[in-house]
Amino acid sequence: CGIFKSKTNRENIEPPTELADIDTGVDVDQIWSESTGKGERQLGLRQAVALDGGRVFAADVEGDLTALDAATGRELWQVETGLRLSGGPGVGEDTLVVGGLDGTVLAYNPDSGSERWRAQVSSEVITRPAVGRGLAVVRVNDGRTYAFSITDGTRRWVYDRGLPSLTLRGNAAPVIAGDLVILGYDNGTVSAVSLEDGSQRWEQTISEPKGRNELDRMVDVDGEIVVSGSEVYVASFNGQVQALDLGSGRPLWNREMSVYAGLALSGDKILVADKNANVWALDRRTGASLWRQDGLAYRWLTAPGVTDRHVVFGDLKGYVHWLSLEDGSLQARERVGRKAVRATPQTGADGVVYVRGIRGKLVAFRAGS
Amino acid sequence: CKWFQKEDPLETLPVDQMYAEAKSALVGGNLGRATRYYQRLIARFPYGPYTEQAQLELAYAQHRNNEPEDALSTINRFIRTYPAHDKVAYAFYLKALINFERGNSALDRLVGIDATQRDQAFNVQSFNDFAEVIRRFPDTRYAVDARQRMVYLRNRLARHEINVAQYYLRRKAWVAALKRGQYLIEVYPQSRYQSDALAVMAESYRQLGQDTLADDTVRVLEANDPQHPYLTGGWPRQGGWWRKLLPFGDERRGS
Amino acid sequence: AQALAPSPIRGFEPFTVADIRVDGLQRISAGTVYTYLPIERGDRIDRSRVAESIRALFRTGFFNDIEIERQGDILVIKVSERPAINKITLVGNKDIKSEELLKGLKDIGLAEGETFDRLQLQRVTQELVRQYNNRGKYNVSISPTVTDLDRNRVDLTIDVKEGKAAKIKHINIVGNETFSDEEILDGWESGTTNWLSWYRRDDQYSREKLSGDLEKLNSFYLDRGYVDFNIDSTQVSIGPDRREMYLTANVREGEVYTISGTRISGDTIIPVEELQRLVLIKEGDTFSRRLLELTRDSIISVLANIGYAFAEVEPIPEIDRDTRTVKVNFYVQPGKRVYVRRILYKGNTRTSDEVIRREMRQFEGMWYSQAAIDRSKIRLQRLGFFEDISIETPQVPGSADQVDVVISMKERTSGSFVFGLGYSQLSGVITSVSVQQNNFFGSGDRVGFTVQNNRFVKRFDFSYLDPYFTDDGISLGYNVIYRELDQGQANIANFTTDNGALQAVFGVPITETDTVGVVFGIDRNQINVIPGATPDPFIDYIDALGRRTFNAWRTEISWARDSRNAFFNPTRGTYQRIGAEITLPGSTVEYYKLNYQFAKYWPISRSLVLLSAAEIGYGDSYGDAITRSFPVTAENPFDPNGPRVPVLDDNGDPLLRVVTADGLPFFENFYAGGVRSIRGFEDNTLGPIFRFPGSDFNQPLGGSFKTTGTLELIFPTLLDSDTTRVSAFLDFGNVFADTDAFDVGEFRASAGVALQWQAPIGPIILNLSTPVKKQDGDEIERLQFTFGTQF
Amino acid sequence: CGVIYKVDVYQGNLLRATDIEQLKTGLNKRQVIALLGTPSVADPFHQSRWDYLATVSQRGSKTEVKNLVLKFEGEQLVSIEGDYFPENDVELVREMRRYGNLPREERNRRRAGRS
Repeated sequence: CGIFKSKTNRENIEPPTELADIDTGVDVDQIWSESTGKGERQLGLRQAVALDGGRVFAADVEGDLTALDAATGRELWQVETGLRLSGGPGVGEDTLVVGGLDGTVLAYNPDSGSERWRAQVSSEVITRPAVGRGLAVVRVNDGRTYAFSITDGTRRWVYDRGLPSLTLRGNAAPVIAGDLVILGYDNGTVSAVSLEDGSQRWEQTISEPKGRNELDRMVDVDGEIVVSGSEVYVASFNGQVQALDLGSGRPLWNREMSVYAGLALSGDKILVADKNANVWALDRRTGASLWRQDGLAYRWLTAPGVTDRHVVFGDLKGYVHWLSLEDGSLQARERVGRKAVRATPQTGADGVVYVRGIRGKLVAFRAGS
Repeated sequence: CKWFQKEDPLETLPVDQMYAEAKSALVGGNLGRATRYYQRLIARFPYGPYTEQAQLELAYAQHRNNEPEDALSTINRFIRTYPAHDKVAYAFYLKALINFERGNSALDRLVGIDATQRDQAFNVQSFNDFAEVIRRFPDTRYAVDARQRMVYLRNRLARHEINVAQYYLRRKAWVAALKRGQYLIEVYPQSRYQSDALAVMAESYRQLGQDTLADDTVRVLEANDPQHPYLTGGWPRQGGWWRKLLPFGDERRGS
Repeated sequence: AQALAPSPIRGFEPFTVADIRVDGLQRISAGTVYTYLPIERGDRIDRSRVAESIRALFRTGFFNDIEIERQGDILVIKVSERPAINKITLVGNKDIKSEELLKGLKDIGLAEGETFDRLQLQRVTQELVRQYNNRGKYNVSISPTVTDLDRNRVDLTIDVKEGKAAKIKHINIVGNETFSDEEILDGWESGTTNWLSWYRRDDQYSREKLSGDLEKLNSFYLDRGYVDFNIDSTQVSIGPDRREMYLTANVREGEVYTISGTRISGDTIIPVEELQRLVLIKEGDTFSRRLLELTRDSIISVLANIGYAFAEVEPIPEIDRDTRTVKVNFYVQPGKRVYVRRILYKGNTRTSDEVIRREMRQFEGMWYSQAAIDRSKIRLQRLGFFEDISIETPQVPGSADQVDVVISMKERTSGSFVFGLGYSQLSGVITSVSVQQNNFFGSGDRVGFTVQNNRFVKRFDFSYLDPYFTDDGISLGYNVIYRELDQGQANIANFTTDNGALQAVFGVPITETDTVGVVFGIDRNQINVIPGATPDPFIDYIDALGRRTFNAWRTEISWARDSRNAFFNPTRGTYQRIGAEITLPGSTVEYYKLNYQFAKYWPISRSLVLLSAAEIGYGDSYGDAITRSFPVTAENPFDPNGPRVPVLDDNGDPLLRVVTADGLPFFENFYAGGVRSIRGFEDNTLGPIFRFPGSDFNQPLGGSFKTTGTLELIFPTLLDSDTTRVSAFLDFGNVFADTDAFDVGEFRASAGVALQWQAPIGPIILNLSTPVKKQDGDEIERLQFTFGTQF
Repeated sequence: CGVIYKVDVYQGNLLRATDIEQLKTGLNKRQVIALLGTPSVADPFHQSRWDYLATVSQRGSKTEVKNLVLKFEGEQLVSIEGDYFPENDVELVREMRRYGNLPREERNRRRAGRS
């Protein structure tokens, strides 16, 4: 009777949930849409755009670095670097920093697009550099983190951590808070490093590897890290969501959950999508769950983007979903392209959300009230 | 989809009928059918008197059906599961017999192939298995037969050494021939080819011009086997050149 | 007495066992338990002896649970047997075949009829997951289900959901300034998905492939002078859905170094100058690890060829960072001179020991010679009796300078056996018995006999050859041939030949690779020509000679040099043969035929070999030409059925038809075209054609001068079996009436692909080709095949 | 006739002059083995005699034999007689080049035997 068996799921992974249509939702209008180069393609970079001073900056692996006006999408300037840009860009203190697959780090003047300096690191840069207090902090795929002066690119310090033999694709973007830099690592730990000299202030293990083979033992902290006030919010794969005290790294609360894309904070809610793409809202003080939305299960969601009233996710088929911040109900759905959205949706002024597909198409949306 | 599978007797017969079916197939020479029935009997009825007997007879059926590997694995499982079985002596004996057959198949003898010219691995294995039979069950009829077969095997292995020694004699590789002779004397004492080995050594020493060693070896040969043809100059016996022109010409006769 | 309640063994003092009773036995007999139980009647036992017994009984693997109690002086052993496995079914496994899985389970002890142990099942599941992970299938899920049956039996079903293999999406080399990623990744086994991935599966990640590739990365740089090259770190990461793999290698190239000089030190056995010639790198060259290793290997080979089997040569680089130069010192440690004690063969269940030993160049009692052993391996491979041959040289226990040589081989059917039905382009349906054995019952003799008759061939052949009539390899054999052949059916002109031949064959080796062959034979050949069907030149030839039967006694002297390294699929070496066949004076027609064959195998890479081959044949008569003349007669118009009337030429003399018989007799002509000559053209149809006026039926005449050649690209590793060969070829050439008619413009050529398979029943050849250079009227044949021995 | 190709047959020990110089009576058996290696002929019926024997027959020529006979009393070497082939390794290398070597990877596990 074998032949009558339905075609077994050859992929042997859960198929993405079918999308039900939304009846009582909110309408979303697409303000503008531009194609910014070829995008990140299938290199697992989660390469988001950067917003700064009314401008949107986008880089792609073909080497184009483009600045657009946030409101209209008009191109302000474009530089063809000829380098495969894969990390960022990150903008801050009037400096734009972007890293490439060939280990080159480039700094530009965000207004004119003129190159300021260029430096070399030991491996590919696949996450957004952070800029603060005159330094550009660049996390590199081989576990090292470099700090360069934003004026002339001289190297100030290097912080190095060992990596397990098999890791989850992706690195956590460094987050600068005061005089500290918060770094998430592939061995399931978070460390706080002095921005000044790179010395380690504290290190906290988020989850221990367990299981028999390399795959089950992956506990990467690769997703977005949020720092607000004196709390640091972190999530790890095959591990948990945890709140830590910024000063000492002491854990405040934790919730058992496996997360790969990271979390976001809006008001008193921590928003996170777990490995099976169930969306959770947790109370930022206690970690208790406020609501849960599993209508998008197994759609391999991005890290959440938040506006004052909505939480925004991209998924594997290029759809963008708006969920209500209050109760997590599905409010709206748009589509950026046929291919996946992997970069975290970025929120600009007045609630405009900028979503970029892996083929490089960038769309600005504003959801109605 | 159970409905279109006809009632398969292999799956439904009670144990005694299964055994009777298998036994009659074995006796009747239908070895494939016997093997199938024995296997399903063992699987369906994992314990009971029939099962132990079935496992023994399965090994025998597989052996007769020219499936030496399966027969060996069945007999080994029998020995491991029923070490204290009253017929375990026969099991060890059958194990040695299986390898014995592989080393000296009837077809070779029929066509006159000199099996000692071929790979001796099975003979060595069979020799050790028979030694095990004698060690474990010294006073059974199997040990008596085992002893005789071991003598036969020792001669076969010795004959292999002599064949190679004579080849090296012909190729004038005297040290090689001499060493093969020494090996035979040390490893296969009292074999029928012991005096041939001495003859090889004497001839090699002679050719190497080491007369003292040659004479001493001849003296040992005279003591052991005075009528050996080497002493009267008629050894090694070269077949006529014309015999090499016939398809089976150059296979040396005799076991 | 009232049965005492069994008290648990734990808290009691030692006692002497009067009797032992075992409860709960089903399949296992009490006798078996006693055999494994370390306690007998009359033993004094305490708690430790009991614990030891429980462990011993568990080790048998028969029992799930064992309890030992005491009833008075009787030791009671309570056991519950593990169930036996009734049936094992595997569902959903595709990548790993069921037999392989069942065999793996059997090795672990899980087989039908065996005892079933749940712990083993867990171990098996993990092992299967590990095996699938190694094949890059990270999404595999293995779910075993155990269903209990009566009589303490279980059925075991293992449901495998393999999922798809993880695909490599990204390989990034960081830090390579001088060479681009493409140049470096060229030779790698792993690669990102490309159009060939469906076949090469190079985008499927596996740890072994990656470590092999990283080694290639290392040699890529070290072979180009980058002494300081270093792979700082490599990262392997996987997507959250376990279906994409990302590989990154971070390298530091360092600078290019050149050689500042070389030195050979240590105990070199032979004068240093002799070894100096082998050094491939000299002052000024860029450093190259490959050349360093080749130098080391050739020095080791020279020493290993004269007894130093364990010679070691260590290339010690002295690096000068400032001048960026390297001075290499080859430090030689010869070790002891080693001797071969015994040479043993494994796996020759059919081939006799002597047939193998006579090919050996290494003797027992002789110093170890790597060259002799390598040469012996090639000679064994050229016999065509064995599929693969591996040689090991284990050290003799207890002796520092003696080794044995153990050669294990896997025999193959060498020859062919076609019985009854056979089909060939040439001879249509063949009803025949044909046996051709190159290793007749393992004796190494070549025996062949053919009894056959069909539409156009009546044939009886017997051939026998003993390649080692003498121990030095002088071969002796004989052939008995009787054939009635209708050439017309073989696409050759219309005439039939009946011939019988008796030949004696000798072969004398004159060097390691050269052999001189002598064939001496007598034969009788009767030619029947059919006027009006047989081409005129043939009829004229027969008329000129005035006879149809040709008796001859002939001899052929040949010299052949063969350095190919295997019988079926050689990948290296050349083969040349020049033969001169001559019918001796006194034969009906005195002629000679020269034949030169040449084939050279160029090993281009592990998976590509180029074969260039050519064949030249030329024949001519050496006796004087015979001419005869016949008066031309015609029908008497007045008396049609009366005697014919001579025809007169214009000056009144009787018209004469003069015919001469000269040159190579037509029935000995060379032909070209066909499966074994120029593929793509019908058998024997190339060369001069005769056509009766008014008919369009071509009759090939063949010729006395034949020149054919071929260029063939062979892919030995495409189908990884030693008995098949796939190749792409370009055949060219033609047959000419004689040397003056030779004209390259007349050459025909065709290109195509060919498959040769050495099947148990004999060689099967299939080729598909299209003519490249042809002329209209050629008989084209795109698809050609033969199986069974070629006639 | 001489044209027929006959394979070279070498047998027995190849000794080196430097080793022979260090050979002197009084050495024990272990020292002799360390110096000259295992004797090619150690006749079972002559326990106290070792023959470092060597034979050479090139291309079917008549076999030339040389034998260095060592005699022992108990463990002690007492007599050294006979001679040995002088070193001709260079010539042997040329002889062996005729057979040629297989490239390393084609040779499979040649060195598997090294302990």
